[in-house]
Amino acid sequence: MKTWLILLCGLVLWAVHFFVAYFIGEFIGETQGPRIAVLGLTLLCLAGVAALGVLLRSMRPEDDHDRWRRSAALGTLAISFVAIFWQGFPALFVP
Amino acid sequence: MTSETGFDPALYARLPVEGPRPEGEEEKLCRAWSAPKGWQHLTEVNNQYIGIYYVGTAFLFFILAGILALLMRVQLAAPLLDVLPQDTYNQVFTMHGTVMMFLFAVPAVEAVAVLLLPQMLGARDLPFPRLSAYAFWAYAIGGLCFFASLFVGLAPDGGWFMYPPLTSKAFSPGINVDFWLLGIGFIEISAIAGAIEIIVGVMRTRAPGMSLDKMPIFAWALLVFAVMIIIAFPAVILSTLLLEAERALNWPIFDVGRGGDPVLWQHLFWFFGHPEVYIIFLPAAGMMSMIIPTVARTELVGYRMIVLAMLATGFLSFGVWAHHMFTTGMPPMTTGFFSAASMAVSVPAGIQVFSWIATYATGKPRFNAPGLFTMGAVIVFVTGGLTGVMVALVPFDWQVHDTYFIVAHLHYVLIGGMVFPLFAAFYYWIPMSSAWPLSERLAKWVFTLMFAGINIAFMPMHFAGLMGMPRRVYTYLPEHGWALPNLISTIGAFMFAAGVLLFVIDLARNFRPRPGGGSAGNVYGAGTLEWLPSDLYGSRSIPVVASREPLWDDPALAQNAERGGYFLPGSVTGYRESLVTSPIRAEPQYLQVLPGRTASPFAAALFTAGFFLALTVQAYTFSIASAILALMALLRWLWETDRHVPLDNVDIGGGIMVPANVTGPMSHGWWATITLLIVIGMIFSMALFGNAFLWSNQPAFWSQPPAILPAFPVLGLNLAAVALSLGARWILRRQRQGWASAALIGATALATGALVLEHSLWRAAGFDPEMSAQAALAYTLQALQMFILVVAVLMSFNIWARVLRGLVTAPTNTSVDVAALFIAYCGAQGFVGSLFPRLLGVS
Amino acid sequence: MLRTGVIGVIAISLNACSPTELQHERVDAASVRKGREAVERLGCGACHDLPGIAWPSGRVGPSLHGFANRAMIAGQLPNRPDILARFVRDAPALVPGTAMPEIEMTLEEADAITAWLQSLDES
Amino acid sequence: MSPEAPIPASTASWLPVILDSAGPFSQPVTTLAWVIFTGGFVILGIVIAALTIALFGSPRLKARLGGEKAIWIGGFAFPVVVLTILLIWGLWLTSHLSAQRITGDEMRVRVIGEMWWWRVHYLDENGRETFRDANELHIPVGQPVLLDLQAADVIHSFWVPRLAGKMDMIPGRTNRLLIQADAPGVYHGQCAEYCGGPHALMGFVVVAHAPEDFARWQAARAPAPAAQGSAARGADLFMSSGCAACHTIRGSPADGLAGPDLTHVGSRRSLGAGILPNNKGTLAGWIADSQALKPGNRMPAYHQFDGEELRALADYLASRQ
Repeated sequence: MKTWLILLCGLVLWAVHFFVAYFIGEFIGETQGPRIAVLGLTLLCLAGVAALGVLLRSMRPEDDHDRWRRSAALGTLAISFVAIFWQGFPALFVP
Repeated sequence: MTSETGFDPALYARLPVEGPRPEGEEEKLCRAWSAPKGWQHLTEVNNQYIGIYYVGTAFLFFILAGILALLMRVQLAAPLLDVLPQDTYNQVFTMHGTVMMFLFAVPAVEAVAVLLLPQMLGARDLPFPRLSAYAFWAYAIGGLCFFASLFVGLAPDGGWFMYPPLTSKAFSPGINVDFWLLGIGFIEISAIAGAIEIIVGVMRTRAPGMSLDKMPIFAWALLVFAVMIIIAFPAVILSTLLLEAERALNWPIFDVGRGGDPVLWQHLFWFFGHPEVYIIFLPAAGMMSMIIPTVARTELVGYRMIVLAMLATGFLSFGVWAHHMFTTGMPPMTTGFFSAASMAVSVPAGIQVFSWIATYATGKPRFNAPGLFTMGAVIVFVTGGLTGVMVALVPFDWQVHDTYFIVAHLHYVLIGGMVFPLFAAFYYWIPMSSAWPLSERLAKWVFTLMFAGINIAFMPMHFAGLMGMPRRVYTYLPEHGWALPNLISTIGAFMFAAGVLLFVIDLARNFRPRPGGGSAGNVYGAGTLEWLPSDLYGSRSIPVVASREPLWDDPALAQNAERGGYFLPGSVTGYRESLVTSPIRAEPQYLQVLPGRTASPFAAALFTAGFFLALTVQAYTFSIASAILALMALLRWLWETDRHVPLDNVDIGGGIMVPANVTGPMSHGWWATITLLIVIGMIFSMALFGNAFLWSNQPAFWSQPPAILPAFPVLGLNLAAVALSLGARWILRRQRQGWASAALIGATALATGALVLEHSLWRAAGFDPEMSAQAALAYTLQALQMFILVVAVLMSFNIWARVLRGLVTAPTNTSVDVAALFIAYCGAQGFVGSLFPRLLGVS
Repeated sequence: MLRTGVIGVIAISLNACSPTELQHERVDAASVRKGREAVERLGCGACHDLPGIAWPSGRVGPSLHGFANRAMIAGQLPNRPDILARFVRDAPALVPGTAMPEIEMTLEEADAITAWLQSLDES
Repeated sequence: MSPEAPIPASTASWLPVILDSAGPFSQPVTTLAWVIFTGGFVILGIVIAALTIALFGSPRLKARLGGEKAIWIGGFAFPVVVLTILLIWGLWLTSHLSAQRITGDEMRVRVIGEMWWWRVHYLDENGRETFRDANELHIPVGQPVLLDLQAADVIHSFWVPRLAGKMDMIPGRTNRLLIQADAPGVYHGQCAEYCGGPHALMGFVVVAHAPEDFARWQAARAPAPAAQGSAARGADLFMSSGCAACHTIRGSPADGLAGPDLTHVGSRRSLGAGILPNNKGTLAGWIADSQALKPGNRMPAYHQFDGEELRALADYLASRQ
């Protein structure tokens, strides 16, 4: 379980961000309020990814498998960061 | 070195065991894994047979759907031709898409998985061989009958996406659409069965030492693939159920006149439909990542990046479904989320492409048949990927959506991302199961024709699309100037077909299937376990894996494995058996006894297919008879599971002892049940989404749902069911088998009572399923609950019967674990299913 | 009414008839091309199956394949350019019971269409 | 006869229609398209060059490509930069072009997709219907037109490539689309969502007039005067043969709603939903056997008329200007 949490944490954050943003758009609407909510959520999730990055870097791997796990997880965090970042754009650039 | 299960990895040093093997060991192994004769081929469950049948059938559907494509290309070669009349054309294009997606692409990769995965992982077979056999037979029988509907003019004609209301009873009164809904629904079951098999197989049957970071990349790809199927396919299962309910029972889920919404179908369909593209692409990318290192004679560059790219694809692809719906009038910010996710998902694809290029650059690439196809695949796939980024831009998509530009885009992606890799895989792995490899000389021709063919066929379609040619048109008027690009496309299509034909000829000349030996062997000099010398049982012994390319890093490995120096060199129990290992670090956990030949999967598949087909043509008596026979076959199958082995600990090699009987969260049965529950849970969640969607989109038709307070008994009964069924495991621990089975039956009864009460509450509140989509969806939740409760009843009485026959071991037992888990889930689903629709009040 | 029309036309054709004139004249390529364009623009294919024109392709009127080799227009009038040019513009004036309406076109267009029809030689 | 100045039948250039924009709601997409096509070719070139180097390059060049750093640059950093720019551009355009940017000054028309033709209702500024037409949309040049898009049966999609992107017509919903033409002309459109049967033959035309011509065209939308001569006979046949059960002709007893409104059928540029030229000949051909011209359409072939009756009907319809 721990391995999967480490490998997927960034992507899970992305999924949370995406689906919450989608549900806000689909079920609440696109007025100013929801827009700001999406932007806030984006900042929160980006901060979350950054925090996870710091946490992962501070972990001391014991063997090859752990080292591999850590570097792959950092990679998924990088992709998740970009994806969440982009996901915030619609709230910013679609006035 | 850390350990996951308490197993000491230092024990691996004992292997390989030197010295001669005991007398009769190999004979015992061969006896357990004997080859089928005559009719036994229908009852064989060994993956080496099922895998070959499976790949062959999928390829047959590729050819059939390809022939349909050629017919369409002939019709469109010039304006206003009359080769295919309008209604025939509409059936043909629907079938081309449907067959390629559902009967070729997904089954083909599952087929390759069934054939290759055990060998690649060093397992004797997948953990549920009968499930693979069932999945195959269901698919083959169902698929062929489905295809045959074309010959009687009853093939579906609503497009592979089947949008209502065109596919509703009002506009498609014939049974054509029912063929699609029931046929595809049935084939999905087969795909999901295969996916469960693959997940548990990859997680639990890897050779000892094959930790996640040493897993062949194809196994990674299939793991992500199978998890995606588990999450995505329930959406299409639910949507086909809903549409069939609308057609057969007049439940107006997509009917705007009674509060339904056709856009709900689009959400559900594309929630499956877009991940589907990555579901198809990922395994093929996994094949590419296996083949390219061998072709380039070096290890894969960026292994971990490919893994993370696949994981990222698995997630991101679930955020892109509505990019098929940019023109439905979705509000701009929401389209933006999907546009952003569609951009994001191209990043992992880019990582994989550059990993392949880096691998070529590191090694010394050979231009043999698999090499050529992988190189061609890179170019074609990148072209399709670039147009994919273009259509992710909402304003550009507004123009090219539903035009031939999209037809060009998707064929570049699917041919570059799936068909070319699959052909590379055919050339690469055929020597593993055939006495001879395919001809390298002909391969050059096959590749040239196919590569030129795809570009000549599909490049002009970009232009036709830009010129305004919509998709799914059976003809076009000369005045638009679409004649020239269409004529060129037709020529290209026939070149592609000529390439495939040449391949088929080569296949007929050189392919001599040899399950288990007598094969051409490792002709390309690959480094992974599937190239170990093998027989029907796979490798003679299961090696310890210390690297990603064990055959390259330990030249003596093949010889030592063949000699029987590693794990399980014989059969301890005399049955077929395999080793179950831990999910992360693949430490040996227990010995699994595999089932041998049995007719029940074939019979179950045959009668399930009979059930669905008879339902389609409204032969209800025959349908019910088939259902009963299918059920009997399934029960017989169920009865044979969970055999107790009268051994506690067995020596699997080098004096390493593992148990032969394991229950609870460690067992593979538990894992499969969890996976199955995720599938059911996804179907259920999608139905909840449908509820919320209609509540938000059709408020004018929404009535106040029944109150929550009167539903408290329903909620309470369901919670009690959860507690009681989980309690059954606790009771069993006290050696009281009878009481445990009684608890399970009781829990089922409580949940059933809750459902009956729930139903009467909705009835009492005046809701009728034909009245409104809201009511229809509420009753859909109850119908889903009823369906799983029927299964729960069967399970709990099965436990009771097993108790009576003394088959239930105490203090723990896998059958009881599985049933308890399932029935507890039923209670939980009943709870949520009762609460949720009541929360969606009139605002 | 019908009878007088037919008789009149027959009379005209008898007067003008001579074997050499049954050979149609050499029509110049430019007017054939113009005629073909006019036929496409007017949509004559809505009723007739026309050689070389895929669309439209109706079945209400007779097929016009090899029209130059036909002896009669609408089974009643001699197939001569001058009559044909009048017929394509205003068929009911020559054949009162016909289903073919008068079609709005210029005299040049009528001549061009005649030229095109006369070029449909399948012998 | 017709009050407006002649309109060029086609103002199209040699370019494919999507790249041949004729108004402000398609022009920015055309610009975007040219940029992404150029960029796409360049990137494809780079990938092919990289592949070529990987396969045939000198060891020095190959070494540069053969590592995780190259993957990070080519597969991650580069796409992220390019896609960030594209995404912002795309999102900005989405909002700029979408019908949410309505000012209220637009001319308004409701277009309803039918199997397999188009109902066109012209609306006043309050959204009330002024008059009806079918299969043809007349708009003034240089003025945005707001379309309310609906569907009567199944899903259709409204698409005039030279004027704007497409928008689906979905039962139970009203989608909105802005279009505008900058020059007088005839712009072809086509249903873009598969709607069964003869979906391929569901076209229509947008006719853009100079503003003063448009005003004249609008003023001329009164029903044509009662028919004379052969056309009067046609009118009787029209009423007595069942045509009136499906078609409306304002100013006459015909008030059927199943088929296109024929009040002004004689002035339309096309027949059969944008697929045939319109004159007495094609009218007669369509009435007698529309199934040969557009198989599967909802109008049966009328075999019962003799030649004169058919011509009378065609005369009558052609006179409905």
